[in-house]
Amino acid sequence: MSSRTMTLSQAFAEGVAEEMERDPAVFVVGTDLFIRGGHWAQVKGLGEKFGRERIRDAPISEAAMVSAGVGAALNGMRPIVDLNFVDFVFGAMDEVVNQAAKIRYMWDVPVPLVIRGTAGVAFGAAQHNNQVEAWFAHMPGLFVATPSTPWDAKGLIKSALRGSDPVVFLMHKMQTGLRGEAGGPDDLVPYGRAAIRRSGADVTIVGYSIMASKALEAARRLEAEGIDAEVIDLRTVFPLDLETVVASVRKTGRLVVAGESTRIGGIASEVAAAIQEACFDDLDAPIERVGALHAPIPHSPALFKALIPDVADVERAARTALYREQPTEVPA
Amino acid sequence: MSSRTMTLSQAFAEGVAEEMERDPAVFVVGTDLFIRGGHWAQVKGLGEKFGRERIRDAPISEAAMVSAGVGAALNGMRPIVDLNFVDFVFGAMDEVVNQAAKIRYMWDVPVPLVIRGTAGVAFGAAQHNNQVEAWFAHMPGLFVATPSTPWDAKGLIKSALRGSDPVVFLMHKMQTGLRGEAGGPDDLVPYGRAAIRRSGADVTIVGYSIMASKALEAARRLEAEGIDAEVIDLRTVFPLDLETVVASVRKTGRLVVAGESTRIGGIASEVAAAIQEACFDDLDAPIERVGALHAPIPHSPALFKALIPDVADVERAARTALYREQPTEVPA
Amino acid sequence: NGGDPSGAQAAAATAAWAAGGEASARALSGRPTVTVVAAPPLDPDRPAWSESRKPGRGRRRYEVVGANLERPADDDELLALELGAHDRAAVAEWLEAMALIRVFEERAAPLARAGKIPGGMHSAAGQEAVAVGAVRALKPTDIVTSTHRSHHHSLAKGLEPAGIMAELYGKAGGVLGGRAGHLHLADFSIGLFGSNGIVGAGLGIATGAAVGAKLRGRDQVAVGFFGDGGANTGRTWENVNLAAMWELPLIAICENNLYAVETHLTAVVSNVTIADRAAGFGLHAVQVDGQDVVAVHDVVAEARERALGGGGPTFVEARTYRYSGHTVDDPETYREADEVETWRRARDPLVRAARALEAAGALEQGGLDAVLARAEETVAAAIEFAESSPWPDPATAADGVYGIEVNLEGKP
Amino acid sequence: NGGDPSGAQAAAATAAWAAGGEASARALSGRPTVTVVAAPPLDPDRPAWSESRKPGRGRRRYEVVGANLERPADDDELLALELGAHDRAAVAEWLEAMALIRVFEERAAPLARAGKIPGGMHSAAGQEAVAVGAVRALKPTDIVTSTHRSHHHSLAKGLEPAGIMAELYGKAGGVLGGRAGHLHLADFSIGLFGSNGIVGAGLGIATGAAVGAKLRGRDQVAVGFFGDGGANTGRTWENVNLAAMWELPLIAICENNLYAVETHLTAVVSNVTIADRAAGFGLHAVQVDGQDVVAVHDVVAEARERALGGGGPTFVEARTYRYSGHTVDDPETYREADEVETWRRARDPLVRAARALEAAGALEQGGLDAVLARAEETVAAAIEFAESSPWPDPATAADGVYGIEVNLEGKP
Ligand SMILES: Cc1ncc(C[n+]2csc(CCOP(=O)(O)OP(=O)(O)O)c2C)c(N)n1
Ligand SMILES: Cc1ncc(C[n+]2csc(CCOP(=O)(O)OP(=O)(O)O)c2C)c(N)n1
Ligand SMILES: [Mg+2]
Ligand SMILES: [Mg+2]
Repeated sequence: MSSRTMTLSQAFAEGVAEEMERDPAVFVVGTDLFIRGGHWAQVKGLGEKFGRERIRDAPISEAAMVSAGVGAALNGMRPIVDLNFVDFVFGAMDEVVNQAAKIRYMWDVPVPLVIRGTAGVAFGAAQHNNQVEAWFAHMPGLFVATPSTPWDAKGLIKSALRGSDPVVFLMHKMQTGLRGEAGGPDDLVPYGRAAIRRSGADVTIVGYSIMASKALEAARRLEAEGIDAEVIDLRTVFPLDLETVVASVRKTGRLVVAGESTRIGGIASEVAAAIQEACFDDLDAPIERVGALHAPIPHSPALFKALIPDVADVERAARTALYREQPTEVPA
Repeated sequence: MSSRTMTLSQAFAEGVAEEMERDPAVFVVGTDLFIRGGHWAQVKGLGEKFGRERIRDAPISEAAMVSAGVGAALNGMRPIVDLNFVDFVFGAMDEVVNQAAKIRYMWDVPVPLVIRGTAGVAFGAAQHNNQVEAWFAHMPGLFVATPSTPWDAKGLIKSALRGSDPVVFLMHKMQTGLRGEAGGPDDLVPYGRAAIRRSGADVTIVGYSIMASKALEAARRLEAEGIDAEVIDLRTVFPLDLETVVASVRKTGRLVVAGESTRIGGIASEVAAAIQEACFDDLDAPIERVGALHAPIPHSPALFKALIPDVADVERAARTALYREQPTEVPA
Repeated sequence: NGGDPSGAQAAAATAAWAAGGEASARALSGRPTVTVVAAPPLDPDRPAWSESRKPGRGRRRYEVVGANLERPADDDELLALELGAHDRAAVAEWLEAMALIRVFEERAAPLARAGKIPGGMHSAAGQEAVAVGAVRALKPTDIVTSTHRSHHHSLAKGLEPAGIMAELYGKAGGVLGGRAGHLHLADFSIGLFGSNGIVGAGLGIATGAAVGAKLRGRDQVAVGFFGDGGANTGRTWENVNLAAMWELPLIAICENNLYAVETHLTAVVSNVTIADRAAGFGLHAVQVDGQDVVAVHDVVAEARERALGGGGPTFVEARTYRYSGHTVDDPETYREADEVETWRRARDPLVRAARALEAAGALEQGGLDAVLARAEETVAAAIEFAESSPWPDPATAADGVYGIEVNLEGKP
Repeated sequence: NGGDPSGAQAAAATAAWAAGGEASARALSGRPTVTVVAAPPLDPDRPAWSESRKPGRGRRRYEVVGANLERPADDDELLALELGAHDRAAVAEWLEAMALIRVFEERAAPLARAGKIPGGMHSAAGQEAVAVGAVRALKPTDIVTSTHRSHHHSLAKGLEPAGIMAELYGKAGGVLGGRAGHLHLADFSIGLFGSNGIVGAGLGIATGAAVGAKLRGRDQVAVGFFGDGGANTGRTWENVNLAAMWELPLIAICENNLYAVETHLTAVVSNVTIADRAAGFGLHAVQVDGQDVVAVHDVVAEARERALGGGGPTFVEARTYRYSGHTVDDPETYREADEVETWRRARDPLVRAARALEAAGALEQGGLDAVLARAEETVAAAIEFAESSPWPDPATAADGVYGIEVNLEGKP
């Protein structure tokens, strides 16, 4: 593997460090950052490098952390507010939604702010496994990054730190340690541009965050059955790169959209709704949505694994889209 | 009109009063309730009737109001937390999402709590016109009521106050003064049961809250063009009564779903995604979603009226579903 | 023994405890022991603003500045205010500024009731001295954030009456093209970092702006206004605590006008004052007569010095009163009309300043009328401008949501 | 004059001001005047818990209860605690309860590190006296809410070790079938209204439970635990204020163990104590030695009396210390190992209680070992139960989200 191989968290930290060197306005606010480098090593090593002023530990005051970020952004800074688990954003929701998201529209000024949170389902039970990417995608004024590779984590945080809009940056718990190649100082990843991870002719599988990875794995397995799947990683759930999906569906005529969050009201539904409209005459089968049942996440692994979609669920949905298998209750 | 004709707010207040008389556990917490009866007269007259203990004014502390409601519900009460504008829920989002919504699942106890907020678009600019029904519909553990008639406002609040799950109860700013007939003490309206407001053969128009009313008006106007539209009012956006919509689409073969909130990630997308799957072979045209552009709501009426959908947008979408008109940018 | 007459000592003990050092106030062993953390009275004759002091060392709870901060009694006459060493011409300009606010609010109110100002408005009539006294103690480069009651702060900070009035109308000529309205007035070019429709949120933005000022090493303070009602939201205390911890150049000004919509202060503040709450967070706290423009000015000027001297933030509870209802179409069933009359007669900030200037020979007898007349002209012109300004172009309604091109339709 | 030696007077003045009555502490006219709100020292010899007092009249800032609340110095020997008038057998039972917690945490920690307890755990070793002292001052019908550090509260409230351990394992035999885990232990049948994964949220639920108790006229109090870190969230102060305003039967107990994960108290609390913050909200506040089970018990017992006597809520800052890292796999790079050793040697709550019982002849010399041995047996059985308990049925994963039948699939 290339010398640029590292974990998703390391790639994120590298991107932040590079931008902090480039731009003195960039700083990070959150808890357990300076000594520990964050609970997912997302800013590991930056404390010694940039000092307590720029790697700034705060009291457990999420509302104040985010408002401090918003106000600082309006006064010439480029803050990253690190919320630890994204679940703690609920205590700062007004600051995100009524302030950060709306200020450019109301006041015609840029709000260069990143709100980072660790998302997705893993251990931690109900209150530490909320899925909020669909919420933020529905809220005008925010961008939502959902990287599934180290390359994208670095490229997307760098773009966010050079942009002028608030970005909710979500890193999946199960992927912060994911290893892969990361780009160099100038490898930015744009917002609203999906990546075709695998090209195929039979069925299009769209995913984001961990489901992009699971979709790719499903495609590999489907190959054995002679199913040639095209896999698209949305990379950002807002903006949504619908054009790339449309082009693919025009080719395959079949679509599976996979998200880890509860199906009802999820990103997969938005993609399905838009594509059925744009590709009505191209679709040879209903669009299949892969997602979780409408339930909180329990503590016991024996239980939560039954709620969230896995690779087999994506495979099953693809077969269903190809009329190779009757729909079963998803997730099985 | 019948002697039971009243405004939507009066019907809500009547429902609350009846349940407060029935059940001493019911009480209301919020601001400006006791003297004023709420800024939309939603509990007008209840202060004198039930006293300060049960019509309970609180400091401007939304988080404490909701946690007070959650804890009281767990200790034998049936609180209504009145948040005034639903926009103020952001300051209590953890209490709604991580506490109220998840407690039954985590702890196997009922949480008979109503969180009332005035929603929808009107005057008040960006921070007072958030659309959050899709957020709460995506969050397991919550019910979401979106009445469009006095009858439903009364029937749904009564059901909520006899149920055992947390309900987010949304009343549209432009409809609190809407007049219509209200039911008697025993006319409850169930959750997850849509109402067919008009039956028709050519196209199905689904709406909720104010868009249910606009859909009905659109249907009346379309009649003049010889278009016979069926109008379905969802009444609650969680649970969603998809069965009623499926039955209608099997009949009409065409579907328009209308919500006032921004189209991206809205309830209309969820309905469209589910129906394209269930009715793939029944649909003669793409499902049309009517919604707002992805922008905050501005102060000037000249501007916000251009962002949100009106009756003409629903008509246009219906014609499009009938291939009578090319799609135009919605809203026009 | 456990008796501890000095809060400083207790604070030191706390610090020692936390830091692991010897306790300075260690009690004799053997319980029970009861200690109380207390502060000695200050010399009442020492001026509040002339001595330099360390912030929030806990030695005192908070200062009280002003001749009389009690609510006026029914038979009270107009309370005098003292000009102190201030340049009379400066105070005369403050009076002009207060008069502009008063007239703006009085002329705008009926326009809101008539629907000319969509969605109504919150009038700040009666609270002019807080805005003018505070803002006149700042440099133009300093930052101010405001609340739903935004006109007095905005006018004091230098926003043009015509631009505000047109904004209230929702017209294209408004300072923000009619998008923002009276809830969201802002002009970053003059340091007005927005008025906010969410109670307490403006203080948060001021706190963040103070973070920026500190990290950038700017000679700049941020002032965040909020109300007595705002003193009940958690975000207010999170931000006050953050400012105290980070020693930010923040001045948090609570305009305590006794009411939050129809909720009276005593229904939401228990046994203590709002300044007392603030003192509990360890920053310097002051209670000031908010109807005395000079007192407010002096307290804020001192707070600015303290902040820029590295002394950290200051919390100011300004006791004031609103003459209008919560909104201009508030039925006001929650207070007696003569309560308003008493405040007008005994505490009116314009009349108090005018009387003091007259006494000092800096304003001719009855000179306030001329001042108000000039304000009437300005406001009349502002209304004229708003009336004649065109409506914004509906085609622009969705512009500027993002800094880059984005599909806002959800359709490919 | 403006000098005001009595907080009570100042509070009265505030009330008078707010109510519009004559001011009791009106200053002489002519400014400047400086007043300070202060409280006189209490008689150090008066027992903290024997006198009845009105809550939060502002007369004092807060009480300090305990022989020595300072952090131990390196050379400190074990600090004695006094049994006072307590029945020795009762205190001996408290020691048993504390020993069970200590052993439970020490045996569970390696199981968490080994992955037997999915997601790890937060150990409360070192904080036993706060949980046991507080809960033993309550009636079984009283309500307790806990935090992410939940085992000591849960065990003290009477949750069975086996049911807890199986819950931590995520097994079907857990008190909540493995759904809740160590972050969300609860048992409403014994008044344990949940441990909460969100900092400060448990206090909110206790506040609401206290509302219910009050409205239903129940002879019941609610105790909400949270940490020093929790004293920084806005929701904590919103709830404290609400409880003070509504005079709720709430006891808010802040377990100040000096650290929030790796953030030291002094990095987030400025110049004041946490009890000082609370006093600013006008409710009765006490600071107590959290390593003295008797002192904690007495303070909470008094608070319960106060609450049920209509005296309103009490805020308790219990100064304690955690022996483990934040989680049991915390690298603990933020503190010296000998800091932990010093606390164990000089302040251990079990040893202190044992020594006092020995001195009183209620425990034989070295009797703590026998107590711990009994706890070992109980915990060993609990682990055995957890190990042998089956996994929950995956088919039940989505059961019980709602009280009625609902389509959870989003497909008709
Ligand atoms: C978070 C939040 N809750 C409630 C409201 C509704 N509201 C607007 S102004 C107001 C009263 C504010 O009172 P105060 O802070 O004393 O300011 P004043 O109106 O007296 O200037 C309330 C409750 C709001 N805007 N934001
Ligand atoms: C709202 C919120 N923010 C952050 C966290 C992450 N977190 C869990 S425990 C903890 C530290 C809490 O410290 P403290 O309140 O002192 O309790 P202790 O761990 O010392 O018992 C933090 C920051 C959380 N659970 N909830
Ligand atoms: Mg007020
Ligand atoms: Mg702690």
